[in-house]
Amino acid sequence: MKSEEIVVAGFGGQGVLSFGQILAYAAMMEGKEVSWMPSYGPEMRGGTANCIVIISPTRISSPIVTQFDTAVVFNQPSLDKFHPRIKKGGLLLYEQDGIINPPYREDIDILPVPAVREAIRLGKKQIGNMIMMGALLARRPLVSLDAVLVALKKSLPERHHHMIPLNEEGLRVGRQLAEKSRHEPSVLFPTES
Amino acid sequence: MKSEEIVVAGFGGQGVLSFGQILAYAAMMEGKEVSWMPSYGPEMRGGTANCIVIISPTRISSPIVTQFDTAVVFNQPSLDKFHPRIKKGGLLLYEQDGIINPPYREDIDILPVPAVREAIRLGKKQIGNMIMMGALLARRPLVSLDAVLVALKKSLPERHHHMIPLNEEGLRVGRQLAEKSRHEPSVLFPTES
Amino acid sequence: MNPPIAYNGLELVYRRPVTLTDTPMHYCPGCSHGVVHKLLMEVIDEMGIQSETIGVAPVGCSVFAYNYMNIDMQEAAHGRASAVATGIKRMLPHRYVFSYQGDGDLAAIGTAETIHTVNRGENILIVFINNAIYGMTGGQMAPTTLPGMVTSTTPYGRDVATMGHPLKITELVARLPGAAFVTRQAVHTPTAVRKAKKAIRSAFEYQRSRLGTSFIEIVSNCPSGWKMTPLEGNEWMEKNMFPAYPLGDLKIPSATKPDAKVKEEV
Amino acid sequence: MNPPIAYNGLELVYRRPVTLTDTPMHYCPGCSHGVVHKLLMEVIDEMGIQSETIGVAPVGCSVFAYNYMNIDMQEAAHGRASAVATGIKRMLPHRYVFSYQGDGDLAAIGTAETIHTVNRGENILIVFINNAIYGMTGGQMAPTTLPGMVTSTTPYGRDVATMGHPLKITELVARLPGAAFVTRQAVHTPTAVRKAKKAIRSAFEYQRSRLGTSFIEIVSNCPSGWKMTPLEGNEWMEKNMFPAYPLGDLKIPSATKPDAKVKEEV
Amino acid sequence: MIRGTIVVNETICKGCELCIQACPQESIGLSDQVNIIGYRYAILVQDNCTGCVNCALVCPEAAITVYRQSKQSIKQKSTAQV
Amino acid sequence: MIRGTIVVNETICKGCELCIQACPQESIGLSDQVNIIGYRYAILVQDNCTGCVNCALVCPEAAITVYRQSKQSIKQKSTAQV
Amino acid sequence: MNMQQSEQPRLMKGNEALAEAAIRAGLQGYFGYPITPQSEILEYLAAELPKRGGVVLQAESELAAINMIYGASGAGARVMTSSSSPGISLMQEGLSYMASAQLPCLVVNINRGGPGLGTIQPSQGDYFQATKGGGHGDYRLIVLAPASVQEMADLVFEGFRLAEKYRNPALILADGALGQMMEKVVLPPEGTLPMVDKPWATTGKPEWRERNIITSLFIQPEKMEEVNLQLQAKYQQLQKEVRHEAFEVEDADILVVAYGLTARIAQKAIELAREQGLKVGLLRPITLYPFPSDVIARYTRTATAVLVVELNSGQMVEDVRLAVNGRRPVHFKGRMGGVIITPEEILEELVSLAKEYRVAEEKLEV
Amino acid sequence: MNMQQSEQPRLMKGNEALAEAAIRAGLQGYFGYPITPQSEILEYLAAELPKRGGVVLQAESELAAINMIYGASGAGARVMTSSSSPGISLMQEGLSYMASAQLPCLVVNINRGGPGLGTIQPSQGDYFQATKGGGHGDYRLIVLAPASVQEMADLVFEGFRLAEKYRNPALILADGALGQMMEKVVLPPEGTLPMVDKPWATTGKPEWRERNIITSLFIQPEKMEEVNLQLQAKYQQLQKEVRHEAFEVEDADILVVAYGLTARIAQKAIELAREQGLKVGLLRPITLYPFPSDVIARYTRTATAVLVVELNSGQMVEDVRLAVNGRRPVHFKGRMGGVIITPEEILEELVSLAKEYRVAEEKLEV
Ligand SMILES: Cc1ncc(C[n+]2csc(CCOP(=O)(O)OP(=O)(O)O)c2C)c(N)n1
Ligand SMILES: Cc1ncc(C[n+]2csc(CCOP(=O)(O)OP(=O)(O)O)c2C)c(N)n1
Ligand code: SF4
Ligand code: SF4
Ligand code: SF4
Ligand code: SF4
Repeated sequence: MKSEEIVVAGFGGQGVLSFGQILAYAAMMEGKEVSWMPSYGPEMRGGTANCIVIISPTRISSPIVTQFDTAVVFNQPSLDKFHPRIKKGGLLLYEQDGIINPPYREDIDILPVPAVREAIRLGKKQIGNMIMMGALLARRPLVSLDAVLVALKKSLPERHHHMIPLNEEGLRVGRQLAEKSRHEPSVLFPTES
Repeated sequence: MKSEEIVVAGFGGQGVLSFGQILAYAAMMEGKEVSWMPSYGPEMRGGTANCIVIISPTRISSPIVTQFDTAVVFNQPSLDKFHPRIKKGGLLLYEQDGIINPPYREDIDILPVPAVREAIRLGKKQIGNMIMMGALLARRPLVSLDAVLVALKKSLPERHHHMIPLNEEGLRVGRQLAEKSRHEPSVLFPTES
Repeated sequence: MNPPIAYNGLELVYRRPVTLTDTPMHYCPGCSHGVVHKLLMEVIDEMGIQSETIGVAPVGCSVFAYNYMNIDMQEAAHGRASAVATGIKRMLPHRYVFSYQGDGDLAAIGTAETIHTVNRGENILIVFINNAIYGMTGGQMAPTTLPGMVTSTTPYGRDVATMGHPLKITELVARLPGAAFVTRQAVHTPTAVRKAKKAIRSAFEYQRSRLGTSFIEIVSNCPSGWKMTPLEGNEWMEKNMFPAYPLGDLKIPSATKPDAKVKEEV
Repeated sequence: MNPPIAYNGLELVYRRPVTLTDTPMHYCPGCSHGVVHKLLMEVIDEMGIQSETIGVAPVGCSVFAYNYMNIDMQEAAHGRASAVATGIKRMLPHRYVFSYQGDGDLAAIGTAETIHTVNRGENILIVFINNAIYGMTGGQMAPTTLPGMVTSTTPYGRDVATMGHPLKITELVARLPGAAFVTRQAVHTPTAVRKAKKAIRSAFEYQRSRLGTSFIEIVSNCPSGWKMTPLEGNEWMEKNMFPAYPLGDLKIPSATKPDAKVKEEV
Repeated sequence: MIRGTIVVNETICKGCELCIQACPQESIGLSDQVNIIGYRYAILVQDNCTGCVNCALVCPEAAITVYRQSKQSIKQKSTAQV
Repeated sequence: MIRGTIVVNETICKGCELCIQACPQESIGLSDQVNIIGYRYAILVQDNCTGCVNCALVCPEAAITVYRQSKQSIKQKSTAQV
Repeated sequence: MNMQQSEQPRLMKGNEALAEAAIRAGLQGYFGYPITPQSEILEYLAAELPKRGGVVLQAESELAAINMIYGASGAGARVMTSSSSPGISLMQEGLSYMASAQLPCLVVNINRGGPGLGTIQPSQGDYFQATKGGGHGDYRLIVLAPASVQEMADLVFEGFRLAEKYRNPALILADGALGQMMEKVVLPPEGTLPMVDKPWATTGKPEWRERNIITSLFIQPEKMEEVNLQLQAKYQQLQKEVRHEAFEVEDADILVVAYGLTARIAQKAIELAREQGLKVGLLRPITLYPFPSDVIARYTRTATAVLVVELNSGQMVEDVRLAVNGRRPVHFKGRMGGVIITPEEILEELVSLAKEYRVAEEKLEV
Repeated sequence: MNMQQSEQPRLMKGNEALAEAAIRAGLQGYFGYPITPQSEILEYLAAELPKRGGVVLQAESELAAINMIYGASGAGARVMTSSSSPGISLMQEGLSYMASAQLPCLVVNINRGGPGLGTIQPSQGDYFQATKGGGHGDYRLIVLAPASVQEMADLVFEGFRLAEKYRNPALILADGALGQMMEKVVLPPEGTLPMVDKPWATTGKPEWRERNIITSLFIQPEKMEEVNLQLQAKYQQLQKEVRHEAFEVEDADILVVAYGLTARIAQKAIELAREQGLKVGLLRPITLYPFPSDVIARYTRTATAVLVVELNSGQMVEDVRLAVNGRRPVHFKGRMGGVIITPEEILEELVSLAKEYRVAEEKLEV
């Protein structure tokens, strides 16, 4: 597996940073080299937040890159900002809700995900991110679902552990959404690497 | 004339700094290169004050030297401190009043001056320093008396100018004291250089 | 961009002050900074002193104030805004000068500059935004943080035994002879906003009359730092901040020479 | 060197404190610094706490205090003595810690450290020597310099309009919750000296009882800076300093747990 | 009743709801849509605005412009009613 | 009258005269000689010192040691006088 | 020891790893003031250190913090403070005082882009300030430059060890990215850094010893010069503590010298260059002071040219030039103001240098 | 002009000559805090400047002073502050801000012996701080080094000129002796340094122009890098302002490089050496930044060896080595902590170097 450079971006409250952390932690547990680099500082004031996650079989040189294999975005400004920075042949996942001008590039794999809508349907807005995660892993089997769940446990405070099953459900839903999307389905089962 | 390196030292209030300034100013007016370097800082707190005056026909390299051609001292601590730092064949003038252990060196020209006593006799304690100056110039004709008087005028605030004649008197007395001192008399009239 | 002065038969009664630039502000939703910026620019509009006023921005969330205020401005080092303002005022005594500072900036690292600027009675206005927290750096304890209040550097709440009590710098400042006008205001309700604006207006007029330092504390919210919604924040502020920092004038000029020329509100 | 305890039939009633070293002090004749040094060491002698006390010297004429006080001492950067004392006390909470500072050190460059140290209620003693001038550097204006007073940086007298009024930092400090004991004393007469010593003694006892910060201002003379004889200086001090800096307690501990073990005066 | 209205600059509104609370007429609410910077924004939800300016005063973004019936038109109306 | 006396460490005395002013008995004066550090120093000029300690208290150099008649010796004396 | 084995790798921010490592290294007192991008250090310690027997105090300023450190260190404690560029500038007087009074402490500078308020993005612009002494007078700090979250933790131990061994402030200089990024880290075990005794500390003077005095005032020039000679001798001693990492240097035609994150990026570039058949190697100073001059001199005997890469306008390059002393051309490539250089940029530079010096030409023709 | 002729030579302290010169150079605002050995500057200005239309304010600290200077300079005024080593350390953050915001001002450092509180005696220990940037980030100060009371006055004009021309803080670095000593000085006439207009100054925004903003905050790295590139370009420009003085360098076998008072002492040593037949010359940098590297490189083509003399542990010697770049051996002789080196010490060094490099041997046999 080659190294994967991912950006996760959205508004402050949307949990993009922990999305990236869960991904990185899961990968670390599977023996990969990982780095997680958040955007920080006053641009966060009422602005967007993002983090760069790099997953690699070998030592990572710089945690900060400007071109990405994969972008997971949760709002319009982030879409506009990172859409052009995706490498040719790369992957773009985005939350459909609140996107006015959708992406246009032909040379990348684009997957809109109605995560918020689905989450509300499932009755817990919070699991939207896991739906997104499920969709991502369907397209890019970077880590196993099990690893993600362990990571999730780690990141959730005890009192929220009862929500793990619901999140598991979210991951599954996400995967399904990815599968029935117009693009050719990719590997369905998590890599064992 | 070779360059002359002089130290003037005494207690804070004894006017040693202005003694040095008058000397330097007078020399400057006679076209010499001069430098005046005071001791400064907290060692002045309740301690001794001194200044180094260098008079030279050529540019002066360092205003700070550790060996002196001439030392003019006004108290015991200064005598003890600078007595050993006088160059062989150099000159030591000191105020007699308050000196418990007089200097002993054989290889320098030593001239005790009862300036305070004489000043009190003349009725103005303040002119003690000019008596000292007169004695100094008798031994070392560094500058003319006229130059000293001009310098004095410069340094004295207007309201004290009436004291100039008295100081002139002091200079003369000092010169006399120097002359009738046990040592072989040196040049009596000021140099015109 | 000027709004139409009439809108289907109705006339314009309130508009965004012209001296406030069109740049959208970067503050969090509901943050008091925006309101205070607005009031300052309204007063400058009304007094017509845009060309005579120089502002000093602090280091804090309002570090970008100069992006929003369409006047000459300087951005000062953290805590030194009042020293910078002093430097400006001493060189341009006929200009209106104000500094705009947060509680960390003014009451922690800048304590010495604050005290001495006011003690010298520098003829400037100091606007002090007290939100009881370090907003910009992510919600650390401020000198004005309330006892027991949880911040990122007081995870177990501010312990007055080891971290001291909230510092009421405004009360200290009010005791300094150089202080001409010292008041504590808020901007969480229309009434409060009206009062706060009046205070700012007076401060500029006192400066014109060379009365000394005006010091206006605005007890503010920091929804992000407090981890509350703006409405929750305002409520919490009334319940907890106001008792500790009671609103009102702490010092008003003995002899004020108020200025005749006062424009009508638009 | 210990004096004989009896001297032709008379017995020893006063001696130089043993914790004061034999090194002659460098202060100018009649300077208050010497008296205050002496009192501090007397109290340490009487309480028998030489081995438990750590002092902090400032930058100022008393920078050499550690040459005269035979206790562990640290010499702090100009204005930072109270921060240094804080560092020591936080690491050694069972030690007695005091800082000794001049008006320039404590009330000018060190203002922020002074205010915040007291506001935190650091359990230390701050001795504040107010001689209304910068002695060590040769008599420049201090924050406490009186209006109209001539110094080397106010050749035409302190002009309050441009240089501000004397800063009464002790009054400010007294308002801080962290302050346990705040008093203003002098050492120009035997009675004053006795009072001042009592204040110092109490401060150390309050520190033992962990009551918070004790702050003792000593209104002092600076014959050299003032260009007066010591006697003239004391007279001038009574006439001019005391009205501006009235002697007496500004704040005394509400609940003091006084310590039983109090030694007899020698 | 005095007629008034507000115009909200919805591109800069951050949906803080301070105006909603400040409005004595309960004329203001939030949109369902989010704007370009991701916030639901203030909109008039009732046509009973009196142009009291309260909302505009508390708005941190200075996003609200307020219009009101002119004084004389009010007078006219009232006289008319007589 | 209670008998006392003082011993002045004349090598460190700076002749500030504070003790002279502090002495209620006017027992102290300055020497004509200056000491090694250049100051005229305090000396007893009358034999009427009561050992009241005032001079020592105000001395900035802590140069003064004070001695006084012991309490009982005072008692003895007074009784003797009866 | 077995703690070590029991220790699982964690995913941690550099700032947090450093803070946790400090606790495990026996930190007794921390005094600091918030500033991005290093506030996590204060925040982490505020939550953890008190529980584990240490003292944390949020100071009113960096100025107060460094002087509290002065007092606490003088009292014999193992102490630390941390800040970022502007805050470190405010500590310069205090650091000069501590170096002069010979007080050990650990200072952390999570370097952001300057000058002025600048940007909060990563930078190496404070190299001069750290290594030449930003404060007044002749003194040096011991300067350590981590290149990974793992080293952020490890070098804390080294920092305390050196600071206390030489009675001199030590400084960890790391760019903002190293503070903010998360990486795998295996934390060093607790209790591996024994407390050293400090007979000089002001802990209260017992009968049996002279009083201890912590001071930097030596009014007599002769005495002050003595102190300075002591310091200089100490800095000589320090030379033996030089640490560096070498990567593919043996056969290198071009030697790259870089530290911190930049070194990692350079290493990536070197891997790419090697793929193109260029003989390039990396020398990474871990101690910036003492500086590995001899090592660099040694390796440059074989190399044709040297390339120094920094996130500044060229600061360490001066020390490299001094080490190379004209024997080889020394080139510089840098980015400033918080911009991170990419492996590609460095590769480009390497390729053109290879051309310029005609090394491995044939390969380049391909 | 006739003022010049009318001007009599005076006997003045360096500090006072500098202060009077500043007034004649059009000083509008001075903000400072007392410290030995430079308090006379504040004292002189407090007495004179207000009479002559300027503002003097004794700040509560050096920290306040440098930030008042920031504001005053940003308001378009010609401003100055002065201090000595510890006080200058407290100004480092402010200086970094001013360099970044491109604000002109003149800062005077009457250098005393450090580190720490140190001694108040003369020193050159702050060379690194002055020339490499004691503050954070990539910036430089314009640094001028007077060697006489006359130059203390003259370089004030040069300092203001350069500071305003390049919108950068300028610093006069002089040891304590130059500040305290009295020498003959002919003061430069008033009004020879015209006011430059400062369209960037915050004087109040008129209708007809955009608002002016003085800031050093550029949160976007790309923007911050731009600013840095501007600064670097400016520093390149500065190279053409290099000033130095050469003494008997043409035929010199040994080139002595020294600045300030040390250069005068070295000159004396050189005179003595020449009497002994040694071919020795002196290169005195007057601008320490920009540093006369080219000049030194040029003269060292002919010389056999170089001797750098400083009142510190060896700071400028690094810049000399960088200039010489290994072509010639560079030796160092220094004293520290306020001790003044003597001509004899330098002479001794010169003689032994002459022996070592077998220059002018026959003469030495005599
Ligand atoms: C010298 C220095 N220290 C610390 C910082 C980091 N810093 C930036 S803003 C700030 C405090 C902000 O709090 P406050 O002043 O209350 O303003 P707010 O953000 O709450 O409006 C701090 C500590 C800095 N930029 N410079
Ligand atoms: C940072 C710094 N600034 C200035 C000085 C110079 N300085 C030494 S003592 C002093 C003030 C002394 O006055 P004060 O604190 O009142 O003590 P006093 O000498 O009167 O007892 C100053 C300004 C210094 N040493 N360090
Ligand atoms: S962090 Fe607080 S102070 Fe800063 S913008 Fe947000 S709400 Fe306002
Ligand atoms: S200068 Fe003043 S404070 Fe300093 S020792 Fe002399 S009298 Fe005391
Ligand atoms: S107050 Fe302003 S920002 Fe807040 S919701 Fe209303 S219009 Fe929007
Ligand atoms: S008080 Fe002390 S120092 Fe002063 S004269 Fe008397 S004995 Fe001497």
